[in-house]
Amino acid sequence: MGLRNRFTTGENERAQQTVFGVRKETVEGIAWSLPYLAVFSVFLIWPALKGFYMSLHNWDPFVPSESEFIGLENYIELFNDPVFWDAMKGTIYFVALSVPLLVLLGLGLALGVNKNVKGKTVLRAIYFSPYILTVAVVTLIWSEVYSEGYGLINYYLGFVMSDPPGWLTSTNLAMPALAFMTVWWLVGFNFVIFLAARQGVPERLYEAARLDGASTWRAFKDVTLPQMRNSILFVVIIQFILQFQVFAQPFVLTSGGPRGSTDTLVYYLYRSAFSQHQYGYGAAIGYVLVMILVVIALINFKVIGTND
Amino acid sequence: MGRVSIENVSKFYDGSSDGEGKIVAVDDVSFDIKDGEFLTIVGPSGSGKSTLLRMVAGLEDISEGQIRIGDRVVNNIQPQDRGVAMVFQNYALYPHMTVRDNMAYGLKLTSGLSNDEVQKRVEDAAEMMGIEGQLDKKPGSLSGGQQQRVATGRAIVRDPEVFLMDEPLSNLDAKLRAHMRTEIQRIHEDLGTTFIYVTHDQEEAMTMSDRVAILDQGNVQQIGTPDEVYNEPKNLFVADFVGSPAMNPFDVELEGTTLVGADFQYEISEEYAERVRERTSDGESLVLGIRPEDIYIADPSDRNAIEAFLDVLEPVGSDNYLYLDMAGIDECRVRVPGDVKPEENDSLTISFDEDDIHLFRKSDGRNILAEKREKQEVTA
Amino acid sequence: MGRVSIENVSKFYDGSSDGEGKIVAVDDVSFDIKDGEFLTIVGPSGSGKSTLLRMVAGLEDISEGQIRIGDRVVNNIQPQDRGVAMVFQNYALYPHMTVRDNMAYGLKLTSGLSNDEVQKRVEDAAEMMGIEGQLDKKPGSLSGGQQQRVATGRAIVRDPEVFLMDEPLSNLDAKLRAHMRTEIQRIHEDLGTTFIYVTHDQEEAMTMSDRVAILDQGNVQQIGTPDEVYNEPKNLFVADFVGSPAMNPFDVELEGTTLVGADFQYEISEEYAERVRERTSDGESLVLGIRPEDIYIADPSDRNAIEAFLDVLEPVGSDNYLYLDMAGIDECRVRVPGDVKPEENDSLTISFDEDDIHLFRKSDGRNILAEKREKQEVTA
Amino acid sequence: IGGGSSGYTISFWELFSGGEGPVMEDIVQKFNDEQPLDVDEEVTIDRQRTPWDQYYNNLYTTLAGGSGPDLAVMHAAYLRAWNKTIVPMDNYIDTGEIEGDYLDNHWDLVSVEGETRALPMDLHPVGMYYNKAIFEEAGLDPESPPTNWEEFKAAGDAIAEETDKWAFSQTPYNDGFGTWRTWSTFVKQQGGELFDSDWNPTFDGQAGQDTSELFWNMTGDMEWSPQTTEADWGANAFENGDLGMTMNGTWYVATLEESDIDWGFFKPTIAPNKTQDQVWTDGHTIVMPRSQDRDDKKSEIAAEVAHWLTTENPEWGARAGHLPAAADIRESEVFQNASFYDKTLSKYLEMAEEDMYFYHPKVPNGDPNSESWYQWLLDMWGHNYESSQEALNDGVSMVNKGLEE
Amino acid sequence: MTDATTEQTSRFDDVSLQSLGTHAVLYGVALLMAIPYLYTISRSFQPRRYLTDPQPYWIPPEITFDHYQYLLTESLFVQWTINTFVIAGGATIIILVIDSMIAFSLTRLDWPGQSIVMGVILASFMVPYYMNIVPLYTVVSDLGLVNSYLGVILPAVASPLGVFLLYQFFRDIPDEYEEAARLDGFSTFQIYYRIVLPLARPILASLALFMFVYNWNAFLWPLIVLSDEAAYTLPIGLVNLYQGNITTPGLHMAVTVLASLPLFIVYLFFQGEIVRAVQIQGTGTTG
Ligand SMILES: Nc1ncnc2c1ncn2[C@@H]1O[C@H](COP(=O)(O)OP(=O)(O)OP(=O)(O)O)[C@@H](O)[C@H]1O
Ligand SMILES: Nc1ncnc2c1ncn2[C@@H]1O[C@H](COP(=O)(O)OP(=O)(O)OP(=O)(O)O)[C@@H](O)[C@H]1O
Ligand SMILES: [Mg+2]
Ligand SMILES: [Mg+2]
Repeated sequence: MGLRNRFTTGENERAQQTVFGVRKETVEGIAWSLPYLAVFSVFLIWPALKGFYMSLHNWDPFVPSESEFIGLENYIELFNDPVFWDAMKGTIYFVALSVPLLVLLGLGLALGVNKNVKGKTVLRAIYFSPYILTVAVVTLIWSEVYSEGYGLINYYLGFVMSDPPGWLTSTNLAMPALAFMTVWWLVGFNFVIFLAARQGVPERLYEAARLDGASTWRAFKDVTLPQMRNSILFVVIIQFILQFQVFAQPFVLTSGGPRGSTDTLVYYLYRSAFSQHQYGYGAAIGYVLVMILVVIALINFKVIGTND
Repeated sequence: MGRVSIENVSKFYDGSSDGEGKIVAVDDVSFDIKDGEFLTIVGPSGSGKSTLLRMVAGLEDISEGQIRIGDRVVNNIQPQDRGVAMVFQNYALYPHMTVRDNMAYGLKLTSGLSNDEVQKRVEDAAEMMGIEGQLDKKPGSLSGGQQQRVATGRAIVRDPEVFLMDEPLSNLDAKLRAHMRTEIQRIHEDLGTTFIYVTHDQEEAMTMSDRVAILDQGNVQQIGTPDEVYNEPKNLFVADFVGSPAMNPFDVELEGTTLVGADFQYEISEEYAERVRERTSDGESLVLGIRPEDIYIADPSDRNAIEAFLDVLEPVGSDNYLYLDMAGIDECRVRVPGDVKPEENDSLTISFDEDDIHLFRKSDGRNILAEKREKQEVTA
Repeated sequence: MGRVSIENVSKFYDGSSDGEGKIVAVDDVSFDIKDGEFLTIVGPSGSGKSTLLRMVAGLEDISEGQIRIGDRVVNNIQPQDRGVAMVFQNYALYPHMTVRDNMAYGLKLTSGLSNDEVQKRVEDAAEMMGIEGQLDKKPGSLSGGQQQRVATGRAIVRDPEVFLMDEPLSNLDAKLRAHMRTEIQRIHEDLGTTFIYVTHDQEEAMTMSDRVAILDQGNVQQIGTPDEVYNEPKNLFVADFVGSPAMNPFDVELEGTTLVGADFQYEISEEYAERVRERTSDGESLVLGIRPEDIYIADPSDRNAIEAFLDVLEPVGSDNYLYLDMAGIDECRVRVPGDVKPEENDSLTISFDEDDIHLFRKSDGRNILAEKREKQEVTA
Repeated sequence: IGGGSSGYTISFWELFSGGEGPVMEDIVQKFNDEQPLDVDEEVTIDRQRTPWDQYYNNLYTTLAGGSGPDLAVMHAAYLRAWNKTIVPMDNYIDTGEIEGDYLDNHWDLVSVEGETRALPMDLHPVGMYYNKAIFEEAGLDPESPPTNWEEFKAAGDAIAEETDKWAFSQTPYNDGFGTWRTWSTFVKQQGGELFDSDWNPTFDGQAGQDTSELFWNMTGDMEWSPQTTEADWGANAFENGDLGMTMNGTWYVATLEESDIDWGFFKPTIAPNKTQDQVWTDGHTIVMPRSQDRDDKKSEIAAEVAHWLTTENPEWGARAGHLPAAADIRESEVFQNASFYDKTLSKYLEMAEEDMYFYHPKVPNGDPNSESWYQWLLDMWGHNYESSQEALNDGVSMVNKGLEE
Repeated sequence: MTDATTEQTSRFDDVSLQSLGTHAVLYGVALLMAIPYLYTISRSFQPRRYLTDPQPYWIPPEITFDHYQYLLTESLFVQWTINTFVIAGGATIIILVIDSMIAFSLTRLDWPGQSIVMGVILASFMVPYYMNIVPLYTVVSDLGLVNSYLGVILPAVASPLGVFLLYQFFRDIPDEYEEAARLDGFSTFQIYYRIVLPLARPILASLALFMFVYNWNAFLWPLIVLSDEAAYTLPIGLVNLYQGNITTPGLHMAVTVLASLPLFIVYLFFQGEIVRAVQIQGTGTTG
């Protein structure tokens, strides 16, 4: 332990011991970070970088070192690939159906429950409960609800219309059906966030607004919304990110069908890499996905997060 | 017209989960606030101050009784139509609006004023509060004192008949609080409007108000000018609550013309004793109250000299506070000028004047002599 | 040995993001704390009080200079080995441990004491602090005052040579604060250990301490007994900081034997004038300081009577504070007894005694006469 | 990883579920108990099952990672495309000596480009299953099922018109690949070709167009089946007695044996304008995946194990319903005593003997069982296209894309 | 006066009508949301012949436990449950340990480069999980972790969410606790173990439950990494039962109920903690 010059200057630190001339706290700090950093680098950062590398190659899974470097060819091929564009369209359609509903329904329920209703805890428990189900269970349950011949919906629809539609087998209805199921599954997540955010708005602001003569609507517009802005921003961004990566619902329920109407980007990525063994191509789809999400996040920040 | 009448007003809350029935937050309170008066409602935490104020504001329903502002019964009138403006303890500024928008918001919504007129009034109020330079900032970037000014300015803009303020200064530090105190008084003087001001700080109440209403457990204990409540506290609660350090209370009984306490005896005049006897039964337990500043260091030979032992001396520059132990159980706080400095752990002799004595009935805490005076007034 | 020497100690922080270079939090400070002394470090926010204390504790590196505790230089000694114990503003009680564990934990870890001995010491300290009944509760279930006691108890248990306290009372309400003040004084008396106590409240500093060190911007402005700093403030900062309401400052110049201010003239004695002249150059700008309680209401015919106009009267029960406007620009605070009650918005005449005057050099704020006395002391 | 004095553990991946899974489980158990190989060391088979939806994905990725098993079940159709993942059996076993243990057509199945890439286990062709009760209800003779298109058409129409049941489902699973089995059978019977010699899809020729038109009509004007793409629609309907006929593989018996319906079977050589008797089949084989860590000795033992698995287990036919590859199994009692021998096995055997089977194409690239190759057929069945021709065009481009890889 | 009274009654009516409407909507939505559950549970007890009847039976005309019995005895359900438990539990424990360690290091210790590390961790939030699966698979495969518990657990552990939540919480723990502890002679480990962890218990509990639920439910990654049916987790196994060649709706419903049961029990007891973990994310992250 080296004797330190006792007239050191300019640091913000505590009285310190040293190990081989390095501050003990530095050694400790790094040591304590290491376990996570190791896992983090190997299983998150490294793959992220490697993915980009792979996307520039005609990846040979058997002898990766001999993969042919093809530059941006995977990306070029991607942009000329009709299946990719169908998957992209499907994804965007799914996001457009599910995200607004997820956000608005979550917000509506939260504002409703925040009111003086009886049985708040019961309501919260029910709204949130589907969120803890695995997607596999969700799809199993809903396949019984949606089934064309034996489904719950069509049985009752049968009383009012002669030929109820196949919810999962019609090219027009399949994606909305998946989106609706997803809203059922995930709306609780948004709901509890919005509820917490709403409860975090100080009641006194509403009292001030009442004294200022604000109507319920004005109070909502001028107090509630701005106060919940950060949470809304969070929820919108997170839902964009999550729903853009929709996979299991079409994978389990529709295999992307009928006629590709429920194909999505991640499902296509999965098929490209793990069923058609085009790893480089799959990695390229992944990178395109990141780009899209970054752009969406930026747009959201611009639109919702106008200041600070 | 900024006259406010509170007539037999009560407020009940549903007892919480334990189902213990109603909580009585305000209990059959009646008093009037004159036009232009600065009335302070003061009392310990939970005494119902905020509830009472919020009923005036219309933020809380009135369970019983009625409240008039000017000549209107306002029980069923919406808050924004009552002609009141309120300043909250934590200001309740809209954090996402600029100071200007905060101040203009209410006017824009409820008055038919043109935008220019609104801006004019906002700027006038801002100037009055000295926050012209802050108008385009967000509240979050202002200091506590500036926020307080904005909150007050927001109330001024609305040009109300009655200002309501609920502990508007309690988030500020001591120096700033003292400063804002005079500022608010100045505004009251300038505007000449009725102010109802809630605080738990008796010093604030005493220094700022025309009259003080002292609340405890939902009941008005006393209402009067600062002088009255200080010098003629109606009961032990008021006596203890007002003044700092608090009045010294000693348990005594009147025997002949002597007040006999645990550790001392105090001779009173025959007239005084007579007045006390008139209002009490024989041998009734009394409480003698004497303020720290009314006690002086006396000659041991004085008639009513009391032996005491100096435990701690606290200098506060201009004054010294003495903490005395009397012979047995009683303790006693004394305030003496800064140049009087007895030795700690020494004995000394103290006394006080008959005129400064306050005498309370032990059973109900009522001030015997104030009561009497009141009686006389009534008969007169 | 609980003597603490602070020798040319400085503390620099890296300037934050703006890269403005170093922040000097403590600037070449030197003083000694005697064994068993109660020394208070007082000053406005950001003056470096906490930093200085934390350097003594070892929680902060010493950038320059050295600190001794007893005879050891502690610069490179670990906090737990310095023989100090600290009480924090928010108590820093471990919320998940019982009071007992909170108090015992440090001892168990660092001392070789047996479990029984540790328990014994904990119980002794608890008894001393009157929290025997709370030992098995969690801090969260205690009142603020009790938590404060536990924090102090935890320090006592460690039996340190020096107690360090950083604003230990500032989270308590006024009444409790006053009470705990006397409590801490009692403990100091009982233990006889050195206490270094940090506060921003000059009243606390004045009432509790043997000596007070007044800090501003990392520099010691004055160090002395409460009496000294109150009666002989070394400079305008100290004069303004100590005492409440603060001293009244008036810009004056000495002309002959007259102190000429903007709104008044004050005749002083020849000797006094002589002393002033010795220490100042001709026509130098001076500041006359006079404490509110040293001003009295005088007869208009008095020699040094000053005309003033009563703006606001603030009664605080025992006293009245008068806010006066003088003829022109000067304002003036006066404290008079509670029974002196001039009418607001009336004229009156005030005066003060020559002996009560403090006189400062305008340019550097130094007290001219105190300086002189100091000089004399040194030569003596 | 095996070797050493303690013996060998041969890891073996398979994909069998439903009726087949337990049979394979028992066979492996038997091997481990009986130690039938003529070697000194103890040999243990370590069986790992992956459901078949995931099987080829996982097998491929694992093989690519270099950590594959010693033996794996593989459909014969993969033996060309996945060449680089496997070691030919010739390397470790004298194929000339064992060739005679297998039936000729099975041996053909595993011989690709001059190598014996696997040992054959079985063939699992498709046939037609029907519900006798519905036949009766429709006024048909349940004991004399259709033998040609006219009879088949008449039976289907009768069911569609006379009963409130559905007539026919192209595959009970209502998936693309299942539809392909039936569809390609029909195409071949009409003289169509599926691929040319360069592996370009040619199934959109006249036969392909006609068959597509027929399938289009079955869910259209003929009203033999609803226009649904709902998974397992046919399986549910057949089991519930709502469906008259469906086409499926040998393995279907295991499921049907457990259900309550009275079912029958007939040869699917009933396409219209039939020019030849052709029935789709593929076969399970056992391959030896490439591995860096496996020594020759172990590889030889693994080959022995594969040989044993494919030749010594008549249960594979008797219980799982397949046509075993081993030459003598067909004569074995176990096989002939299978409860459904008369119903299905004997007829499947006849078709084998008459050489009616054509193999699922062993494409040179891609995953020939992948759903994405055949999705268009299902969408055609469900009328998710404007016309059958549109679907067929789409099909050619999808298969082309799948072949690209 | 009369004016006032009418005003009062009308306002009263307004309020109660509105409140009635709110109640109706909220409970209506709740009922709609619960219907799939109720239907599923009911069907899991129905014999096959009612299940294939197009008419739904809400109350089973006849109750059978066959489906459950089959699952528990004839399928790998129990094995899958154990796998899931090991994976979700293992991931959760490792996450708690190493995330709290690094969060502690980043907030309570002072070392050069820590802000860069935190910056990288924050930035990694922008990496969509699924984007990484292809390269991640090759990494896991190179490490020989395919088809192993660790192959599922370690990538889950790499998620920055826990670090982020704990970082925020630890940062807000007053310095004084730590300083008091240093004066008491605590070592760094003791400060972490004796002070910071106990203080963070509520959030650790929330994080643990959230991570447990999250990893219990993970779908795509286990699907890719686990190839052995016997190594499957419940979500993957479930889908396989479904996609197997036998269609047995009763089984599906029963497996749905059984697979969700453990989580529902956890949910029933720790709803608050799980919800809080979500709420911290939503009101803390962007705030
Ligand atoms: N919404 C409520 N529901 C139930 N009880 C309430 C409610 N609001 C206040 N109370 C109760 O009414 C009493 C008076 O409360 P109030 O807030 O008026 O006191 P206060 O004098 O303003 O106290 P403080 O000085 O702490 O602000 C208290 O006992 C309080 O518990
Ligand atoms: N860690 C730090 N980094 C940079 N500057 C600091 C740090 N700690 C304190 N300072 C600066 O040092 C100066 C002295 O701070 P210190 O906390 O000692 O003041 P204080 O007198 O205790 O104030 P208060 O009464 O508000 O507690 C201030 O200007 C402060 O901004
Ligand atoms: Mg209040
Ligand atoms: Mg400080």
